[in-house]
Amino acid sequence: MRRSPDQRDDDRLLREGARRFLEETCPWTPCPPDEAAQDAARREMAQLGWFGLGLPEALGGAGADALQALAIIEEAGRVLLRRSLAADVLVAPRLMRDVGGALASLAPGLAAGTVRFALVPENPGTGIGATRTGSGLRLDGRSALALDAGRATHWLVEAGGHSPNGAMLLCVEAHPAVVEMRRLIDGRTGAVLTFDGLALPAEAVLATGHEAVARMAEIRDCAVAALVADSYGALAAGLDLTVGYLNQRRQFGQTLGSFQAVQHLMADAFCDLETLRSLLLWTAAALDGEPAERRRAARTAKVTLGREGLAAASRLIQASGGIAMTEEYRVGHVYKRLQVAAGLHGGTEAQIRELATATLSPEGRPDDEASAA
Amino acid sequence: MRRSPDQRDDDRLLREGARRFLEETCPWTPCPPDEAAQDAARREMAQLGWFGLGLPEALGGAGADALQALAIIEEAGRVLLRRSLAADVLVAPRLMRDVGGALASLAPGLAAGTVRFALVPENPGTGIGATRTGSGLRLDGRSALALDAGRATHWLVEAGGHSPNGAMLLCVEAHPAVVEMRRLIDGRTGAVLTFDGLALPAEAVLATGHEAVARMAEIRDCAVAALVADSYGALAAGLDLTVGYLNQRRQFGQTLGSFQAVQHLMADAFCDLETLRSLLLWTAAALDGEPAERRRAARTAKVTLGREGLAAASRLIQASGGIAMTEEYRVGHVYKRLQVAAGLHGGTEAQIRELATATLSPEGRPDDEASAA
Amino acid sequence: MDAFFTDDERAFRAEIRSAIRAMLPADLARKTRAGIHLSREDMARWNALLDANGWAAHHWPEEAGGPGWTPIQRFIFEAECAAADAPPLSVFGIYLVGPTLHAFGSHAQKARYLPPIRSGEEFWCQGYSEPEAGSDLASVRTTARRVEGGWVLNGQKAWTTEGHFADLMICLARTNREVKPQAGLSLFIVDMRAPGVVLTPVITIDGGHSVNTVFLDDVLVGDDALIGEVDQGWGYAKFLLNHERTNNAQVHRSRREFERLKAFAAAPRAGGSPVLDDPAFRRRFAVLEASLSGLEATVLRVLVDQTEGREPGPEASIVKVIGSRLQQAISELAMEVIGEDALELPEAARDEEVAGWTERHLFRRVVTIYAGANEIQKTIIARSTLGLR
Amino acid sequence: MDAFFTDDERAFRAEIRSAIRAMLPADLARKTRAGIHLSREDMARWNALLDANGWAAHHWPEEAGGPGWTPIQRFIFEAECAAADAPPLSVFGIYLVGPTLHAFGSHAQKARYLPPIRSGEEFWCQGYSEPEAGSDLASVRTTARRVEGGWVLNGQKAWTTEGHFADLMICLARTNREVKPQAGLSLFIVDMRAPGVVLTPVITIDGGHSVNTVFLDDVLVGDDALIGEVDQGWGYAKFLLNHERTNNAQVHRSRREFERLKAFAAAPRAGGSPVLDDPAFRRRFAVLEASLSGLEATVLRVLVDQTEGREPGPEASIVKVIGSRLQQAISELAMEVIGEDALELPEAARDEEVAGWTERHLFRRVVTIYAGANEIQKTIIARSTLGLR
Repeated sequence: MRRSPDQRDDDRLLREGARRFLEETCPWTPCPPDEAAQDAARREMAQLGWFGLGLPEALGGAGADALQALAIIEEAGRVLLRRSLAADVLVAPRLMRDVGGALASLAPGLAAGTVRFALVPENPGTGIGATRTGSGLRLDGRSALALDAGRATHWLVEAGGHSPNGAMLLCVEAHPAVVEMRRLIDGRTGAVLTFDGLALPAEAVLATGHEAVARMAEIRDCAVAALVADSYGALAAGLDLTVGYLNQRRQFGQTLGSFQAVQHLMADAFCDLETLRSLLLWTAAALDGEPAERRRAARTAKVTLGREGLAAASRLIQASGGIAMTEEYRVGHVYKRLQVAAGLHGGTEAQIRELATATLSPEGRPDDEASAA
Repeated sequence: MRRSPDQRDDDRLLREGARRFLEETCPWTPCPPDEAAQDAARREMAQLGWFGLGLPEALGGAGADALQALAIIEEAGRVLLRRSLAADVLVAPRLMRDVGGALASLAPGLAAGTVRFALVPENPGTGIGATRTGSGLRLDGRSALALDAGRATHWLVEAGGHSPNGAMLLCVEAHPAVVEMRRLIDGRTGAVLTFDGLALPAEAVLATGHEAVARMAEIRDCAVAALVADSYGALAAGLDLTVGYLNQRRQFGQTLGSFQAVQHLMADAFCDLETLRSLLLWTAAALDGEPAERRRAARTAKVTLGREGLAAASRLIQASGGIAMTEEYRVGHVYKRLQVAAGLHGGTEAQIRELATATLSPEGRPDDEASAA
Repeated sequence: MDAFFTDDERAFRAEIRSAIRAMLPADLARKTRAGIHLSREDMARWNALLDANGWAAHHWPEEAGGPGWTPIQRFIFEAECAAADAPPLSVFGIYLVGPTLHAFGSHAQKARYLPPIRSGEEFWCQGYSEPEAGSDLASVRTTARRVEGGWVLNGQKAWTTEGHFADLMICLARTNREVKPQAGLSLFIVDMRAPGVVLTPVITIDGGHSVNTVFLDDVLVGDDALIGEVDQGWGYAKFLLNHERTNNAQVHRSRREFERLKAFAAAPRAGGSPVLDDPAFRRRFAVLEASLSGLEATVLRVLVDQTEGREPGPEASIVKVIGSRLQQAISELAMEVIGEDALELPEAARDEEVAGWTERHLFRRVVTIYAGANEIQKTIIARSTLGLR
Repeated sequence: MDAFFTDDERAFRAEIRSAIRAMLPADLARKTRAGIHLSREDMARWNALLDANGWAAHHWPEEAGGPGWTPIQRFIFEAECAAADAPPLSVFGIYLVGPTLHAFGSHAQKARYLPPIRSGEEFWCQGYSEPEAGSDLASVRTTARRVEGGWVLNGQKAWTTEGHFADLMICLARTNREVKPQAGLSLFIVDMRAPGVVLTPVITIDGGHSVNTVFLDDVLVGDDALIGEVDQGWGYAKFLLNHERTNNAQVHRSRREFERLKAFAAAPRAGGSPVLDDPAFRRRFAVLEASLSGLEATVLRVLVDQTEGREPGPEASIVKVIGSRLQQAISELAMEVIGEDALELPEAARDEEVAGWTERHLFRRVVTIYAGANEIQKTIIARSTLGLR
């Protein structure tokens, strides 16, 4: 486990390479590029090795850790890339490494870019149920919003309500008929999947019972880490843009950036933003550690994304003024990106509630915080 | 019912007279004046007619309404008067007007200043119980913190847990043996009363059952209105003082008041403060109206006192800097005054919880808010 | 806030309430709920219906065609309109241009322009802001050059809300460069169909079109297009700000939205219990309830002052700051209450109670920026109201 | 935050934890819990106990008598001290004067002054602030006039914490009026018992005495009292700010107080259920937990940078702002959790778990003011870190 993303030279090279590629090939534009262009960019990412990066060497990968995967996701956030990389860069390689089996056979396709995963979370209200049949399984129920599920070749589906009784983690080949597309406010595309007795082969099952519950928790924590990395990238690029604008735009005979009120607004945004990054690094380090700390880190980061992160995005708009209200300007899109991130994988109040449960029970905080008195 | 404290000339005269008297006779000093001086000032207040003001004309009073009583209390807040006037200026006259009976016989003493009341709220944890005996009643239990109870001649005691079963509102002659004095952080004095079978005559009972519950609610709302009036006065005087200081004190070659960050801090404090005053005026108007609106107004004002009011006091300290950290300077005392006010008669979270209950039930908000769609 | 109203005012409220509910077509109420940008047609329809009762120009003086209501009565009327989900009246014609023309316009201007504003036949937009003059209006660069029989205007106006369906613009332009910036401005009436007026839509963060950039390229207006005296435009433009200080608080819309959100949160969700069963959400609603009551009480204080014939006190300066923050807080809460459904573009098919919130929420970021950014308001409060220097 | 620690660091933590718990006298832990201002005697006792292990000057370089720990090890040590309710070390001697003398003092000064700081035999105070120079240190007016064999100091120092029990003061004084304000300052060592040093206590808002005003009236100090070069004092004074950027975050005290408060809130109350049964309080604790973790992670980021040999990144500038707000948020919550018992003066007899909170809470208003008010910090962040201009 590493605790900083700056320790090794190859980290820096990876990040700089990713930034250069993304800025050149996928620079931000107010309207999303067409599907063909996005597909082409994705093929180039495969050639750059992004999807093989996190695969273990035994599966032909580079064995990269979470910090490196999240660095790429953060860079994609900077250009507000309309495709989510979380499933293919972070989650699927981990699962292939740790679960293996039928899933691992998809590794070459993942690395080559022909296999594309989407994370399909269960909707806590409506639920997804998987039942064994003679030949395999049948799937019923309705998913929560799943980023890019309409473009994936494979879905990583949560089923069974997180209780070991009946919990299953599934890898399902994408099935266009069950997809309801959703255009999101930030220009990305999600989908809600409605399963009505979809028949699956037995090999679709990646884990059941307690293992499935544990894997699903891990996937969710990874998904949250990816949302935070993406959001931090989006905010950091938005902050840079805003500082440049404020130093150039004049009002009342001086630059906007010279007004103390604007300076303090930006200082507050910076405090929010760097706190988010600190929690991202904690979460990244915790992804390979104890599940309890991993969950706590991810929840904390998600709460901070929904509170301080969104507040920072609002502050960038406020400091910029009218221009940030227009669809043509990037900062409004940063705000919408954060708004979507805050709403996915459990809203802020739900995360706070879970954090309360995790930290306020008598044995809540582990020994490591020096709270044993 | 009047809806503004500025409508009538006599309101202005009353307020100006009170302010002049208080500033001359009871100006704020870092250390509370000795008891004798405070007693002497109180005798002068009686001569000015403050305690007879709210009594009905039939009891020899001036029939003033809540707005006038609260104006005096607000003015006392400006000089951070160490004695609470809520019981004698606002609550007792109302009760004498509406309940009459044995209590009304104390009216001349109240007006003359020889009878002094204190409000004794029940401690929701430990409770106070009144049980009938052959000759009268016996009182058991422990009160919440009661302002100036150690100096009063009579206590208005809540007993019976607010449920009509066994609820009683009592007027109890002060009994030094049951008093535990409490020095409060803001230089005022409170007491906790422990009743251990104290025998009372039957005439001590002012109300029982549903009427007692209703009266106690009314008393609490009046007490809250008084806390808000006092706090607003304290804050308003603190704001004036701070503006003067900021316009005079220089740092980095300019007055503190010319820094935009300081200006905005003060503008925020002013927004908080004026909102508190608006809610005070609503509560004042509502004190003579429907109980449901009265309760809602008082709770809202108390929540705002505990949140925006305390925030405003903190902002005054922050804007003033080090000087406001010293015991010699008034602004820190304003903060402590607000802290005490926020904690008395139900803390902020309790008030928020009650406000939620009052406004989030299906029939929560009455028709008047134009929400009938 | 019943305690603030007299018996007469309560009777007035009852009358207005039943009248509004009887007048308001259901489809207009539905459209008002569904989004923040209404079409001209919808706004005009409601305007005309109100005008039939003499209520469209409800805050104009009686001699200008207003109903002669007290400030408290106007408050009640606006509250009832909002509560019924009536479309908002156009801010520019009814609230801004009407009172300005009434106060400073010529007899001919009043006769020509006021009636079609009242009836909803003509719509106006406001040409104050420019790319380099947002909160800093004194730096307006659009020029009006004196020519035989009129003026020629050149320049660019920004953030022109409703410009794309307005018939006329009230336009601030520089008529004198020799004096200090505020002193050389004049107010003109510009026909939006005049040659040289070119309009470019600006799509805002919510994906909607309500705002425009307007280019004025050698636009000729007649002598009768000048409002009041030449070079006095700054004073006229400021007049409104002082006159309608409580309007920016948007207290009635906030109350209505809050009540709608509460009702939504109290209803059972697909496969789950109501949001309001969650104590954390209950607490947030209660805290917002307190803030909203604080704003309502503050606005009423200002209006009571006016009703009782006094100048509004210093609290009048804070309602824009507080009201705008509150509007944002309500829609932020709405986004969390609605959850993932709020993350979709408004075009997606949605439950009526969910429609409109996202669009409103995104557009709401503007309310702390426009009409003098809150930072500017705070500086004004600190300097003018508190006397900090 | 186990994930941030290596196995070696975890072993180090276990070792430190048991050592501290074995060393710390129970009465010192109790006094630390009971209030914010400790006596010199109590602080000295703990200082000496630590020094016996070589741990008192734990962040000094090894050659100055420090234990040679990495920044992460120091973090762990401080966390364990706070968690055990060990008295804080004197900020001035250990944290401020020691490193300053080590960096800029003469050999003789180091030999004379460093050992008694380490051992807790001599206490220092800081003579930087003045009545007219709080956050604006460059306006220091205290003068040091060159005389035969030394300097004569005149002036007035304000907010001198621990001055009433300090042996020595590190004093910023003006030695040159001919240059720009920052350039003409020098640092001196002043014996608090020297003739002309007069001290007046300042009672703070919490009713306690930890702060003083110090008058310097023709105080004569020797040549050897000057630290480093004449007129270079500004640079020396700034050195510490850059060197100990994470100290002001007070993250360990905040964590310890938060855990204590949580334990108190989880316990049954007289005649009632635990505060933590109330979902509103649970939510507030959870939100603070998130903020505190954010601060811890940020401090650790800075220390990891140092440990791995890099300059701390821009995040180092934010920990004072965030940490001070958090300290206040924790004690504000404490006041509500404790309720009416928190409104009494500390002298009143109280439950040990309740004692100290009110005093701490009131005194805590200072943390957003001292060590460069947060407004100043934000301006520095905006200008230096973000490059706004």
